[in-house]
Amino acid sequence: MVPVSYYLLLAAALFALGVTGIFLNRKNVIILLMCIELMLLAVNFNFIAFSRMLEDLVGQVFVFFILTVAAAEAAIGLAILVVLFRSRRSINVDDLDTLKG
Amino acid sequence: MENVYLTIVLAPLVAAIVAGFFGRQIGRAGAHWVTILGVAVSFLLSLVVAKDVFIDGAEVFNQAVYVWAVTGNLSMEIGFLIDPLSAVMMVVVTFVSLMVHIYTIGYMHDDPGYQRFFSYISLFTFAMLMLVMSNNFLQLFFGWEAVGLVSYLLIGFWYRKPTAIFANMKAFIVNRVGDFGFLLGIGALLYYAGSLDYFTVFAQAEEIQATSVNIWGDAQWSALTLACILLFIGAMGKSAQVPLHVWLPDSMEGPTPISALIHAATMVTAGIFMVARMSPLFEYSTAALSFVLVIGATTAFFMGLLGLVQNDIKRVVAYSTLSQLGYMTVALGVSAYAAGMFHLMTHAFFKALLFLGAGSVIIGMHHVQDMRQMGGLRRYMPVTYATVVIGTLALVGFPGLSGYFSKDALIEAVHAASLPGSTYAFWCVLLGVFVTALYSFRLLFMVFHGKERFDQHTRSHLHESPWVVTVPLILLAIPSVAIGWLTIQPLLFGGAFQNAIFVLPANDTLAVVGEKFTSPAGFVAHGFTTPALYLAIAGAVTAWFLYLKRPDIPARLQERFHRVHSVLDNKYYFDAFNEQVLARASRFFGGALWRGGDQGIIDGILVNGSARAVGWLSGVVRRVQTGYLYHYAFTMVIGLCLLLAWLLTRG
Amino acid sequence: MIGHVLFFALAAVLLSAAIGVITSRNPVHSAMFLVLAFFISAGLWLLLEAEFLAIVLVLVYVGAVMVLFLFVVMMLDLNLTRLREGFARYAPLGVVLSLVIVALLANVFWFRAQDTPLMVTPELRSADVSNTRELGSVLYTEHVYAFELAAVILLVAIVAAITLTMRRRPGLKVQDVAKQVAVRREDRVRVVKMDAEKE
Amino acid sequence: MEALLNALPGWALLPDAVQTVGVIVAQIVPILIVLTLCVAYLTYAERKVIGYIQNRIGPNRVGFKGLLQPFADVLKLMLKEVVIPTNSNRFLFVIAPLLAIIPAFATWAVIPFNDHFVLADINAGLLYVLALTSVGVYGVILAGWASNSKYAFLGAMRSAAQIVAYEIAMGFALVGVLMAAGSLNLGDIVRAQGGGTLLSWFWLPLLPLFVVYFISGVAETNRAPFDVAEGESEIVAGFHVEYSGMAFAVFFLAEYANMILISALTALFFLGGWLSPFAGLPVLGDTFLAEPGFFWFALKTALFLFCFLWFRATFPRYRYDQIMRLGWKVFIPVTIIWIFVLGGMVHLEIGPWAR
Repeated sequence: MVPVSYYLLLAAALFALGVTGIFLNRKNVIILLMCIELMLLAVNFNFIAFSRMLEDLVGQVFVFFILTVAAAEAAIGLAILVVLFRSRRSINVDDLDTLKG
Repeated sequence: MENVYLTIVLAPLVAAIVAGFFGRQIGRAGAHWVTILGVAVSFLLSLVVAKDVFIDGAEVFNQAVYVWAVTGNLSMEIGFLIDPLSAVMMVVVTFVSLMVHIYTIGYMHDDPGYQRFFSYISLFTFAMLMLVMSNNFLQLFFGWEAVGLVSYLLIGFWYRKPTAIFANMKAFIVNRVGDFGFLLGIGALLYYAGSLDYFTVFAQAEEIQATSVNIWGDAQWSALTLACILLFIGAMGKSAQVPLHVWLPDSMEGPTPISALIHAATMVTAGIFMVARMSPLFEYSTAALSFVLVIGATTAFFMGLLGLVQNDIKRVVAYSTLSQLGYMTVALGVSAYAAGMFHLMTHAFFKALLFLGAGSVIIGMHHVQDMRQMGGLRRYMPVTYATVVIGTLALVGFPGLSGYFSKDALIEAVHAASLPGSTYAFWCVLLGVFVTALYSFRLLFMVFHGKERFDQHTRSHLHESPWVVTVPLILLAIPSVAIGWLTIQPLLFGGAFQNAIFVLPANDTLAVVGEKFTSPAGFVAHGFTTPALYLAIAGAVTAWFLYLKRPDIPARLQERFHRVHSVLDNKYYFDAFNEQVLARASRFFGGALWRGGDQGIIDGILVNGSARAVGWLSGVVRRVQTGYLYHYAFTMVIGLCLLLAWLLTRG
Repeated sequence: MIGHVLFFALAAVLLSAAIGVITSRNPVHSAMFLVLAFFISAGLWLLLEAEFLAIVLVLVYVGAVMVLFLFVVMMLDLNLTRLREGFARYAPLGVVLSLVIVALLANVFWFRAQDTPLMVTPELRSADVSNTRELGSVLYTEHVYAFELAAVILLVAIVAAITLTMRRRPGLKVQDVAKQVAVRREDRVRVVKMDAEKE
Repeated sequence: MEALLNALPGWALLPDAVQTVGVIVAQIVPILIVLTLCVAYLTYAERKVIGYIQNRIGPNRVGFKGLLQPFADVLKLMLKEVVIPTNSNRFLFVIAPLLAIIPAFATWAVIPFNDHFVLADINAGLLYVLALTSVGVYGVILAGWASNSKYAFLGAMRSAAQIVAYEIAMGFALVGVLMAAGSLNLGDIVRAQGGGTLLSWFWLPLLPLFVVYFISGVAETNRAPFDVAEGESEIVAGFHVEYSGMAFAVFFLAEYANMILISALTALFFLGGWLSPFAGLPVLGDTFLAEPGFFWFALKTALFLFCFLWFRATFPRYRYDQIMRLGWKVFIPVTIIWIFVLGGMVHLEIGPWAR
C-alpha cells in the first residue's frame, strides 16, 4: 500500500493532463468531452483517496453521484453533438461561433 | 332592518349595472324600466325607514355590515348610520332621483346614449346613498368620490361637444382641489383620533380641540380647527362655495335632468350634509365656524348678483343654486345645522322643480336656452308655467311656501348669532333675498311673459311637454308648496335631529328663534314683521318694472354701469384668474419639470445616459465574447488556476 | 512492496493512457485510451478498497458511456485533418497552466504534507467488510434524497437525449404489434363460396 | 491444487508473492483448458444436435462418430492465412478478437463450480459479472470499425446496439436476483436457493426474470434467433466478415465461451447452481443423487446450452426493429414491474427468502 499523497499527486497529474488536453484539442468537441471525463476522473481519485484516509464513506457517496451526473452529462452532450452534426455536418468548434450573437 | 338598508343601497346599483352592461340587450324601454324600478324600490324603502325613524322613533342604527380590511388598529368597513339626518337625506335623494328618472324618459327621448344615461343616474343614486348612509369616513369618502365621478361622466355626457368636455374637466379638477383638502382632513382626524368611525372620532372632539399643531412659523392651530377647515374645503369644492364654485355654472353643459338631480338637489348638498354630520366637531371650533360663515355669506350674496346678468336660462338657475348653497352654508356657520338641512331639503324640491321646468322650456324651444329668444311662453306651456311660478315663489320665500320657512328661519338664526363675521353674514343674506327675488322674477318674466321674441318656425312647434315631463313637475311642486309647513316644527324646533346634530348651548341660535315660534301659521305671521319679506317683494316689483314695464331700462343701466356689468359678466374674473394665473403657472411649472426634470435628468441622464453607458461598456465587453467554445473553456481553466493559486498560497 | 509496485505500474499506465487520450490523431484511439484509463483507474480504486466504485466505474464508464462515445465517433463522418489544424497553437499555454496546477498541488500534497496524515499509509481492512454493503447502508439512509435526485437527473438525461436525437423519417415501416394482435380473420381473408361449374 | 504445487521441488524457496501468483495461475490454467475443450466440443454438439433435429447425422468422419472433428477445425483455422485488409486500422483490428474473448473468459473467475471451489470469492461478484459482460461489446465494435468495411461496420453497429439494449434487461433481471438473495456473492446466491426442494430455487419466484434473463442472454451472444448482426442474407457475416484464420477462430471461441458463460450463469442464478434437484424430496432424498456437487452444475449448464442449439435449429430470425422492440419495450418493462412486485414480496416476507 502507498500513502494517500501518492494518489493525490497522481490525480493532480491526471487533472493537469485533462487541462492540457482541452488546450490541445480545442477544436474537437468529442475529445473535449473526453478531457472533461479525465478531469472528473481525477476529482474522483481525490474523493476516494480522502475517503480512504478519513475512513468516511461520504466521499465515496459523492463519487457515486459524480459518476451519475457525469454519465447524464455525457449522454446529453453527445446527443447535442449528434444534433449539431446533423445540422452543420461538422463538429469543428471553429464553425460554431454563433454564441457570439 | 339591515337588509332593508342594503336593499336601498344596492337596488340602484344593480339597476345601473343591468342598464350599463346589458343596455343593448334590454333596449331603451328595458333600461328605463329597470332603473326606475330600482330607484322606486329605494324610495319606498326610504319612506319606510323615515317612518321608522321619525314616527316610530326607532333607535339609531350604527353598525358595520362588512369589514373590508383590517390593518393594525384600523378597521376599514362598510357600515350604515341611520338617524334622522340620513333618513331625511335618503328620502330627498331617492324622491328627487325618482322624479328625474321619470322626467328623463321625456327629456332624453331621442338621445343615442339613452341606456348609458339611465345607468349613470342610477349609479349616482347608489353613490349618493352610500355617502349619506355611511357611518365612517372611508365610506363617506368613497361616496364623495363616486358622486364626483358620476358628475364628471354626466357633465361630459355629450362627449362630442368640446364645451362639455371642457366643463367636465373643469369640474373634475376643481373638485380635486377640494377633495385634496377633504382627504387631508380625514387624514388629520385619523391621525389624531386613530379611527375612521364617526362616533369614535366625535367622542374625542374635545381632546383634539385641545391638541395644537404648528403649521408654519410660530402660529399654533387647534388640530380640530385645522381638520374642520380642511374638511370644509372639501365641502367647498363639492358644494361650490367661493372660490371653488367656478365649476358649477359650467356644469350646466350636461343634460338638464343632471342639473336638477346632481347640480341642484343632491350632490352639491353633500358638502352641507357632511358639515351637518360633522357638527360635533365643528361645534368645538369657533374659528372653523366663522370661516364657514364668511365663505357661505359671500357665496350667497355675490353669486346671486351674477344671476342678474345671465341670459342662459339654466345658468340663471345655476347661479341661484350657488346662492342658495351659500345660504345653507351660512346656516351651518351659525350652528343652525337643522336650518341648513331644512333649507337643503326644501331647496332640493323647488330647485329641482325649477331646473326641470327650465328643461321643459328647453324641450319646447328645441334646445334653445337663451332667455332673450323667449317670452310669453305661458300660453303655450301652462303646466310648466304654473309649476315654475310655484318654484319661483318658493325660492324667493313667499310666505307659506316651503322656501319661506327655511329661509326665514335661517335669516333669523343668523340674526341671533354672535360669531365673528355674523354681522357681515346677516347683511349678505338679507340683501341676498332682494337679489334672489330680482333674478327669479327676471327669469319668470323674460321666459313666460312679455313679447314673444322667437321666430315663426319655433312657434309652430311650441307645445306643452309630454306627461313624463309634466308629472314630475307636478309631483315636485307639491312638496315645494307644502313641505315647509309640514316639517318646520319637527325638524327645526321639535328636536327631530336631536341625536344626529350636536349644538353647544352657547351657539344654539335656533333656540333663540324657537323661543318666538308657536306654530307654522304663527311663523308666517311673524314673517310680515321682518325686512326679508319686504325685500323680496321689492325685488319682485323691481323685476316687474325692469323687464315687463320698461324693458329698455336694463340695457341703459348696462351701458351706464358698464364697469360693474363687465365685472359681473365676467363672474368677478374668477375664471380669468384661474386660467391666466393658476393654470398658466401650473402649465409653466409642468413644462419646466417636463423639459428639465423629465427630458433632461430622467430621460437624458438616467434612462438614455445609463443606456449609453451600458452600450459603451458592452461594446468593450463584446470583444471578450468570441463565440468560440474553447476561449470560454480556456478562460475557465485560467480562472481556476488563479483561484487555486490564491487559495493555496494565501496561508 | 507489492502495493508500491502495483501502484507505480498502474499509475504509469494511467498517465500514458491519459497522454494517449489527448494526443491521439484519431478520436477512436482517444476513446480506447480513455477506456484503458478507466480500467486502470478501476484497478487503482481497488487498491484503495473502493470495490463497488471500481466495478461501477467499469460498468458505467467502460460499458456504457465510452460505448456511446465510440458510437458517436464512429458514426459521424468527421473531417479529421481540419480538426487537427493548429493542434499545437495553444499547447505552450496549456502545458504551462498544467505545470502550475501540478506545482501548486504538489506543494500542498507533498512538500507541506510530510508530517500529516496524508503521508500515512492506510491500514488494510479485514476481508469480511463489504464495501458495497457499507456504501449501500449510507446511500439509502443518509443520502436517500440525493440518491433520488440523481435518479431523476438520469431520467431527465434519458428523456433529453432521446428528444434531441429522435427524428421520424417518412416512409418508415413501423410494426404496430397491438394492431397485429387485434386483427381478425375477416379483415384479411374472405372465403368465397363458388358453385362448381358444370360442363 | 496448492498441494500439487507444494510437491514441486524448490517451490517453497520461492518468495511469497511468486507463490501466491503461482497458486492463482495454477488454478486459472485448468479452467481455461477445460473451457476451451468445452467450446470445441460445443461446436461439435451443435452440429450433431442440429443435424439430428434436421434428420441427418452431422459430422461423423474424423474419429469415432466424428469426435475429433473440432480438432480438425482448429487445425484448419490455425493454418489459414490471417488477411488484414488494406486501410484497416491494424492495431485495433488485431486486438478486437482479444477484447471479445477476454471478458468471456475473465468472468469465470467468480463462478463457483461447487460449494467451495471458486477462483475469486469476491463480495461484489454479481457486479463483476455485469461489468465484464458489458465490456464484451468492445470487441464487436472495434472489429467492425477497424475492418474499414461497410458490412462489417453495419454488423458491428447492429450487434453493439443489440448488446447494449439487452444488457439493461439482464441487469434488471440480476437486480431481482440480488434482491432475492440479499447478496452480490455468487456463492451466496446459490446458497440462498438451497435448503428446500427445487421449488425454492429462484426460477419459480423469479419466473419472469428467469425467462427474460435467458432470452436476453441469447440475444447478448448474438445467437439465433437474434443473430441479425451476422444475418447472411443482409450483411454477409456481420462484424467479423473480414476476419479469417485464427483471428476468426478467436471470435468463434468467444461466442461459444459466452454461450457457456450465459448458461452457467443462468444455472447459478435461477436453477440453484450445484444444488441437487432431488434434495428434500422424500424418495431420493437419502441417495447420492440428493448430494450437491459440480455434477449438477454441469448438467444444468448443458441443459441451457442445449436450449441454445435448439433455438437455433427451430426459430426463424427476428427482424432488427423487432429485436429492439422486444428488448426495450417488452423485457425492460417486464423486469421493472417484477422488481416492484419483488420489492413488495420482500417487504411483506412472502417467498422462499423470507426465512
